[in-house]
Amino acid sequence: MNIMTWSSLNAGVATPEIFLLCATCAILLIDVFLSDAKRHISYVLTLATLVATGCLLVAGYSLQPLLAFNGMFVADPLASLSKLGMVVGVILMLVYGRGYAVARGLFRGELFTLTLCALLGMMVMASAVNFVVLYVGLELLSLSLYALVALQRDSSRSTEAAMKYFILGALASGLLLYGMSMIYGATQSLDVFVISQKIANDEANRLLAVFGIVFIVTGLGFKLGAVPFHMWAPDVYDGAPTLISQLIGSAPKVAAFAFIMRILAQALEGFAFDWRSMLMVLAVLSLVIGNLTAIAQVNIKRMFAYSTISHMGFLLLGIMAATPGGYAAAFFYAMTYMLTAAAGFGIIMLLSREGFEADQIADFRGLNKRSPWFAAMMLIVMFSMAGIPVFVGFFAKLAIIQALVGLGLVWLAVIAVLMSVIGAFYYLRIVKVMYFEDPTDAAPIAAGTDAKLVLSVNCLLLLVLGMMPDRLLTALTTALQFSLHTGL
Amino acid sequence: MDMKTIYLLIPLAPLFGALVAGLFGWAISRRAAHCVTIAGVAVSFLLSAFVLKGILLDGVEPFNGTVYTWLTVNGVEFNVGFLVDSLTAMMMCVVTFVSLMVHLYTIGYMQEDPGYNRFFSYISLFTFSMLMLVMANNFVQLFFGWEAVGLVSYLLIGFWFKRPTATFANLKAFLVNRVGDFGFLLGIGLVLAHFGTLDYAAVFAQAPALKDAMITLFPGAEWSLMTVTCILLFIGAMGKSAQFPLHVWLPDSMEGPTPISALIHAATMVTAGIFMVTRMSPLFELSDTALNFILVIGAITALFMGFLGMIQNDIKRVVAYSTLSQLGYMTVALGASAYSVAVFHLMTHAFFKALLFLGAGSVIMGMHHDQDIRNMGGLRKYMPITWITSLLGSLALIGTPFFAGFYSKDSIIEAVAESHLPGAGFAYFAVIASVFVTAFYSFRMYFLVFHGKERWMAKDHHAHHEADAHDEDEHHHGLGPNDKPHESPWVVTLPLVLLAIPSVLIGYFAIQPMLYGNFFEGVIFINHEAHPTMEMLKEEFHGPLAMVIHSFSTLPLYLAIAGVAVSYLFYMKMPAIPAAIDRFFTAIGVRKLMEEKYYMDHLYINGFAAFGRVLGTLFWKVGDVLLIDGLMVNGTAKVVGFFSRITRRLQTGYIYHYAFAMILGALVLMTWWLGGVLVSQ
Amino acid sequence: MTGNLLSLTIWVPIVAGLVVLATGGDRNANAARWLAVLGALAGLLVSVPLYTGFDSLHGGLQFVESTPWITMFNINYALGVDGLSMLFVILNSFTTLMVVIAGWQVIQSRVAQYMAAFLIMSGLINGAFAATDAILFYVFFEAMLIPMYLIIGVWGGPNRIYASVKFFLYTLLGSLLTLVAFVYLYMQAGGSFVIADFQRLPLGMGAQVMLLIAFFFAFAVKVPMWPVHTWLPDAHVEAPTGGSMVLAAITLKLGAYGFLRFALPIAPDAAREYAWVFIIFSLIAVVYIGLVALVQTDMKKLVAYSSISHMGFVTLGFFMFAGGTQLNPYAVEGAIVQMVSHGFVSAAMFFCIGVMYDRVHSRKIADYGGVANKMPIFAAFMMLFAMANSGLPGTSGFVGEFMVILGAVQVNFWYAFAAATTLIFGAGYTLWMYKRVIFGDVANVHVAELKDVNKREFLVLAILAIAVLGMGLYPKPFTEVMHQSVNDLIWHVSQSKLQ
Amino acid sequence: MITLTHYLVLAAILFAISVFGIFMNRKNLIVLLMAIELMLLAVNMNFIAFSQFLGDTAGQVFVFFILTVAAAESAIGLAILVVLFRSLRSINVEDLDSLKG
Amino acid sequence: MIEVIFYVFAAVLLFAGLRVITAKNPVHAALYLVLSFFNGAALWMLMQAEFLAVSLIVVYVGAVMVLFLFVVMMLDINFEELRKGFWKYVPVAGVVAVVMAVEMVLILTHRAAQIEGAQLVNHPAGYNNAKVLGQLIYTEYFLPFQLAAVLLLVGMIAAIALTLRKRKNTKYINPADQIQVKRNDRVKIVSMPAEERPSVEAPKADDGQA
Repeated sequence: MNIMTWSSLNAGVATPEIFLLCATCAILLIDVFLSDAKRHISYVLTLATLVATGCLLVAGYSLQPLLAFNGMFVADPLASLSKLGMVVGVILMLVYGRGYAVARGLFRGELFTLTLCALLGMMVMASAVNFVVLYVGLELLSLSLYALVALQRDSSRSTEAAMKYFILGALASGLLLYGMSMIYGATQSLDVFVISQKIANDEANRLLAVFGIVFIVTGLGFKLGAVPFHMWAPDVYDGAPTLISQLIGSAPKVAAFAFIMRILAQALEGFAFDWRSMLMVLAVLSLVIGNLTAIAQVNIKRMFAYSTISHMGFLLLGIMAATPGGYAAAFFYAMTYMLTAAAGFGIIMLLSREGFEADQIADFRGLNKRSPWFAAMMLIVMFSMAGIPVFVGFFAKLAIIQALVGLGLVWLAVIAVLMSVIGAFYYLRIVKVMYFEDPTDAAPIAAGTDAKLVLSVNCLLLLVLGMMPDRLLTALTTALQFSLHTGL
Repeated sequence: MDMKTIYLLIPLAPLFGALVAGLFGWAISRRAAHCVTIAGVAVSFLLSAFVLKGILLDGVEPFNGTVYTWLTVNGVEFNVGFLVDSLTAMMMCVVTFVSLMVHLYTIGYMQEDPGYNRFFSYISLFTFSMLMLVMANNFVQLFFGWEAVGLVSYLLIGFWFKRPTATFANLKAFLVNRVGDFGFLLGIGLVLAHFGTLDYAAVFAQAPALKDAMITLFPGAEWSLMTVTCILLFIGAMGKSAQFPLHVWLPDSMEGPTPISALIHAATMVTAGIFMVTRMSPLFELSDTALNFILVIGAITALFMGFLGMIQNDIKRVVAYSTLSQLGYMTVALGASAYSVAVFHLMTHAFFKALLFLGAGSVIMGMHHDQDIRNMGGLRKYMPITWITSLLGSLALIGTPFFAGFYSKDSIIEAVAESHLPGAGFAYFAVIASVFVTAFYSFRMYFLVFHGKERWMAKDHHAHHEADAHDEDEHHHGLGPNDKPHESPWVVTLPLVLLAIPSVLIGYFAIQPMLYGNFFEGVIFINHEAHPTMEMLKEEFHGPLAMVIHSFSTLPLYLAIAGVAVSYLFYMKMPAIPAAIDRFFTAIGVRKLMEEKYYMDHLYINGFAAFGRVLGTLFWKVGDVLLIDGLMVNGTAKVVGFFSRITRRLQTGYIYHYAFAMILGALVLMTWWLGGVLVSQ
Repeated sequence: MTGNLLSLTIWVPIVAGLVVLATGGDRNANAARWLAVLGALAGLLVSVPLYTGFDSLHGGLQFVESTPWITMFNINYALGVDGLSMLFVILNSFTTLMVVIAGWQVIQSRVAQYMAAFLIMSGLINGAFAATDAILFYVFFEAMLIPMYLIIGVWGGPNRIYASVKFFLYTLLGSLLTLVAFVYLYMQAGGSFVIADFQRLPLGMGAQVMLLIAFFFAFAVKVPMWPVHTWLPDAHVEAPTGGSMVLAAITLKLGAYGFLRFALPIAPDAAREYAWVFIIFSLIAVVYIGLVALVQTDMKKLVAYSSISHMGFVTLGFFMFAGGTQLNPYAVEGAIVQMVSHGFVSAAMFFCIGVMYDRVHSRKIADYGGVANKMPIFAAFMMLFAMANSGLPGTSGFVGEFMVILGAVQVNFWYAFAAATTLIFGAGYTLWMYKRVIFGDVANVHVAELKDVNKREFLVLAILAIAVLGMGLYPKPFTEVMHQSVNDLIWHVSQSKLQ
Repeated sequence: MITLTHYLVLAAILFAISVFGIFMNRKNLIVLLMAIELMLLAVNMNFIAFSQFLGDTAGQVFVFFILTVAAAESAIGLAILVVLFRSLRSINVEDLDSLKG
Repeated sequence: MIEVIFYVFAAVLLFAGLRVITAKNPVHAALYLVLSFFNGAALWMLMQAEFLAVSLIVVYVGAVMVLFLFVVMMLDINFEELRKGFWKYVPVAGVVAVVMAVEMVLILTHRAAQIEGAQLVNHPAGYNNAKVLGQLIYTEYFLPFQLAAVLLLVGMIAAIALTLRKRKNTKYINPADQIQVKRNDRVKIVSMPAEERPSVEAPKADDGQA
């Protein structure tokens, strides 16, 4: 047994996380001493923390994977880039949600600290290469989210959503853990690289491993919100305060992607044959059920939930390909979807005001007449989600389709695009409502300038990335190349 | 001025007039409009005459040249170009001359019409189109002219576009012509497909080589290429030249102003088909079947349309049916391979029929736009020039010796008599019978209009006014009981006189060179071995005078005289006889059959057109709306919506259902894959 | 300058559109209009050198540009036009100018958005015609749906929502399958999206048939061919005049162009084997749709159906690339000419209907009658376009039909026979409508109050009339640029790619 | 002789029981939370069994963390339950149905 | 001997587990859960995982279960109400659960699932399970250990944030606010122009109406 020293911990690799944790504690403390009127100090501090974390991530970016904490933590490009994505997602959530939170009494210290803890959990998920750390990171995220969903305590819908989320989440964790235990049994290790090595050396018990994979896929499916493990998603998106819906709907998808990469693509790569077909079933079901059910929605948050489900179907198709191209496609999909979803929820929040949730589709009536700019932004989001060029959603889908066709799974690609057509229907409906109908709500839109500005940047980014996706695609693909199969 | 410029100028001068009068009609005076158009046509006529003179007298070589390349595809050039030979030159002269007369006439006829400038623009445009047609040296340009004259005809029939009958008639004319064009275009297509070019000269040069070519239209049945092509081309001629059964548009086209009836629907445009077949003689000569088809169609038209002329009461309709009948004659001549005879009749007919129409127009003006011959009578006192010229025209029409019509018509009868085609017997009977019929209806009209009682005085005044009430803004009031018709102004009578001259004389002078001289040498091709008609005619011909003398020993002359006599008897002396005959025919249903024009209109309107609309409605309502949209498109949407509601219902809101779904999912995954793993191990 | 001419044709209108959009609300409507005209004019001007600088002896791509765009997938921003596509770029720029002028007064709400939508769409359409990279093509092809969707939906008629959604989904369904096909070809081509590589690719019969089906879905919907045509009448009826003009004049052409650029050269063996299917569909379009058009009571619907029928001629021409044993450029070139001509004629017809609609606010034929009494100039123009629509020689409408029929005779007499019925049906429905609308006595008070065309409308009509007549009287300039490309194409299609 | 399989089977049955509890319980949220605890017990049993039978201590460490997490988790779960009860006055699972469709 | 102990504990464990989910009264359920934990701990002991067995009792029975009981009793719940219709769903749920259990058992007992040489490790004398674990947790598992701490912090924050609430109608004083008060916050001088006295008749009429 090694004696642990500071240097052997190599903790410098995890500087962003460490900084984030310290800052979170600091904010927790500072917030206690602030009156409600000065709550914005915590807010600014939180944003500053996030920005700083982002900067640290950028500064520490290295193509070569760096191990830390006794090989339980890795800072590889996959982790760094997905963390950057998460940080951006959380920043967006806080910026868009400020007014919303203030109006609903959610603008409290707990919001910031729990959000930061959730982020920490996500970051850990992305970097963990040990099942224990993976699990702890996942739970850190989940627990924070459960609490955040319930943060609007007086709302029975929020608490109901939190309860559902909690119970199903706990069930999913249980299933995931059961699966991990089986993998542990099959390989006698909790370390991602060791497991991978053992499988490669044929030292793993295949039956137990596949048995475990079933449960792991179940757990992962839950996190992503893939059918049939998706049923929490609409209710939680719907019931939670919109900014929390945004948090759940955006950044954690990237975390879940990284998480899946660690478990399936890194640890269990040798059993790809087994988990691929499972993911395929989940993906197809998600595409079908998600898109079909979204059509029937009148609540835009629920609609987003179902749309997320269908998007996760696409994401799973990419992962399912189990090729570098497929992974890269899925990574791209996750990152861009995060941006898209954040903007979508952001617009809902910016249109909301005290005592009014703009979460019905009907609330978007005639938006083009009330505010052409917001309408245009929403239009971009919708068409990006529908996968219409030149928005980024198109290239995400293209990459996935390419991965599928590359494997000869043309029929799967055809199913995917057919479902996209159904999907386009409900996205179009939003555009229709905004542009083709007359407003019923004449109230002015009182959104902060900061939020508007960030929203504009966010949405235009969807366009710009759609026109020039090359940089991001290359970066993500390179990241995955350096991160996976390095045989550390 | 070199010849090419002249040839170019001939069609472009009227076009220029048309454009000026049409595009700037709103800005220029009536006088300017008719001056410019008349000047255009006059230039055109003079140049045409010059060209004709050149070919006739100076032996100018036929011109065949390209103006510009319209299109090239697959290395084949489609040109706009002129072929000016004797046939063309003659047609040019006829067209421009009649057109010029009509232009002049129009000044008087249309003077009260608000669309005066527009009218001039149209008729000049027509002249241009017709010239393009006759001057074409290839099929494309021919088709262009073909359709362009159709367009102008459409515009002119519907000139008084407020009248529902006029707009009905012009649509009908266009569509029926389109049916003909349908065949014509396919014929052109076949020509291109098998000859590889659409240039007349090149096609004709290749024709003999393809004499025996066969094409397969139906599996297992080979058809002669020439037969199919020629019949298709002739279908085009049937439309344009109003041959049975595509004749239905011509009587209705009388809805247009009278000058255009004279110009387009009698003298020039309707003869386009005749001209075309003549032009294509190198092709038609190669197919007996096609010629026989033409012969029979022409005979049917000549006889049966003549019958209808006997019962018409509208002065213009009488002339129109006469035109149909005469076109039938020309077609018969074509079928008998007597192309030159057909063209000869075309020419003479152009003069006297234009004359008759313009005379009728003059009468109509005199009658204040009352066209019913039953309301006329005794007009010769009031309109002497009209009377004389109309009499001359009628005499020419029925084939009175020395008159132009005599020579052409008799030649046709002779030619048919000499033809050996299977249909020749029937055709001969038809043309002979038509002589009597023609004489009868021509003089029935003549007597009713110019002789006898002045019937407009006895006309019921009130009924008349009611009937015309819908034409308020027109000036068509007809003549009141106390009004007196008066002679038309000189711009009207001058063309009558000018047209009367060739109607009387041209046959005598032209028959020798046109039929038996070398006027059409190199233009009309006749397979003399197969179709010796012209050879035999030539043998029997000993000069125009001899022809007259010979005619005294043949049936047609007596039939014509009989026709005149019978009509005199019937309508001047014993009106009871026609009334009795009328009753008899009414009783046996023939009258009705003829009034309904053999039910052809019914067949087209209530048959084909109605069927088309029913079919269209069926396709639309059942095919598009119900099946494609309802079942496929909206059906898909409904199915999606249905499943959407189902999947939505799965989301019950109950945790245990959610958990159940998760567990079930896990269970299925487990069963499925572990089953596989277990089996494999 | 000539180096990136095609880029200019794409980006000038788009940038102009964005500038117009920036003028904001309707207070600046006039500024938006003038900017839009300037933008459209600039777009047209930069596209003209495509014709003047075009080397018609050279069948390959010209004005080529290529920049790596998405290196990951080897997607290039690659542009180029050949004889098949060059005319459409110009036609599109031209139509856009017409549309902008046409919408000058008619559109009073959200003017900037309206104008911008058309300008942006114009750029996108140019892009689709000019793209030589499949994905680039697809991007433009698909992105164009967005402005069109908005145009129909925002400025359209009462049933616009149904129509716009139907339009969008119909076309999306088709094009997404093509996307899969593209990706499949990309894989087969060893990682290239260059269309020329696709065309060279040897493929088995099964693959070709599947590809043909995928292309059929995308392009047939867009054309539209029977039985996937039903979106068009709805879209046309509901779209504003400008929308109908662009839709008919350009976007339909894009579908047809897709057949030329993708379906035929990529799957030539399948195309040869199953050409009869497409021919039958096209003939059904000609006959069936012709009859359907006959019984329409709504003018726009009638013209929309007539568009389908005319586009049937286009697809008919495309699939008669081989006449018996020899190649048959007549039909293919005729089809392309028909596309260009239909661009002028249909735009003009829709504009004519728009002119009347703006005054009477009805598209029902029954609500009109005797328009000629009040609008003689308009009636004259409409007569010309109606005649062009029924394929009268001397107008552009004739040239294409004529060539296709000529080509059809070479393939099969009965194809030509069925196709030629359009002479009758086309004249029937167009002129019957014309008769009921324009001729006759003044039918009602609305007609009695009509005013003749104003200067702006006159301008549009006159320009279109000149185009229609010019092309009808002298089509050679239009065809000679395409000879080489068409010959190359049909030669290519005649070669087997089976291995 | 008690083998690894015995423990695994026992854990599996326990796991199935807890799953059964979760989706069969339609009335009482608290029992749901308890069923989840049972499930974790089953998982822990697996880990320990593997750890002890395969001679790798890591499994036990995992169990340690699972216990920790579970504690925090139940704290939050119960907190949510309390909040829910306050607003809903019920912990009946069937009353949690305002979000659906 | 060990077999007997194992089966006894296992049987009780399963029985207790079943009772947890079927007990009528949640208090009973909680107690059955405690029982099952005890049995689980005993079984862990059997596998020589002493530290975890003790932790289970301490952490779960001592803390978590008490929390459960506390909540159960604190909430004023009509348990009888909650019991209705319990058995209605058993058949479906039971079938699924049994199928699941059977499948899992079949798999785990399949020979392919057997890990060769899996023997309960015989530790040398003086082996200290707690120490070994402790060393691992504090050295190798430093990162998850820290994270677990954060996790507990989150639990704490969450629990407080969710359940701690100020009574709405209590008037409590924030000295910081009081000190910082300025005059202008409290008194506002409004200048008002003199208003004309309204006529006397109108209000009377209104009064009469009211």
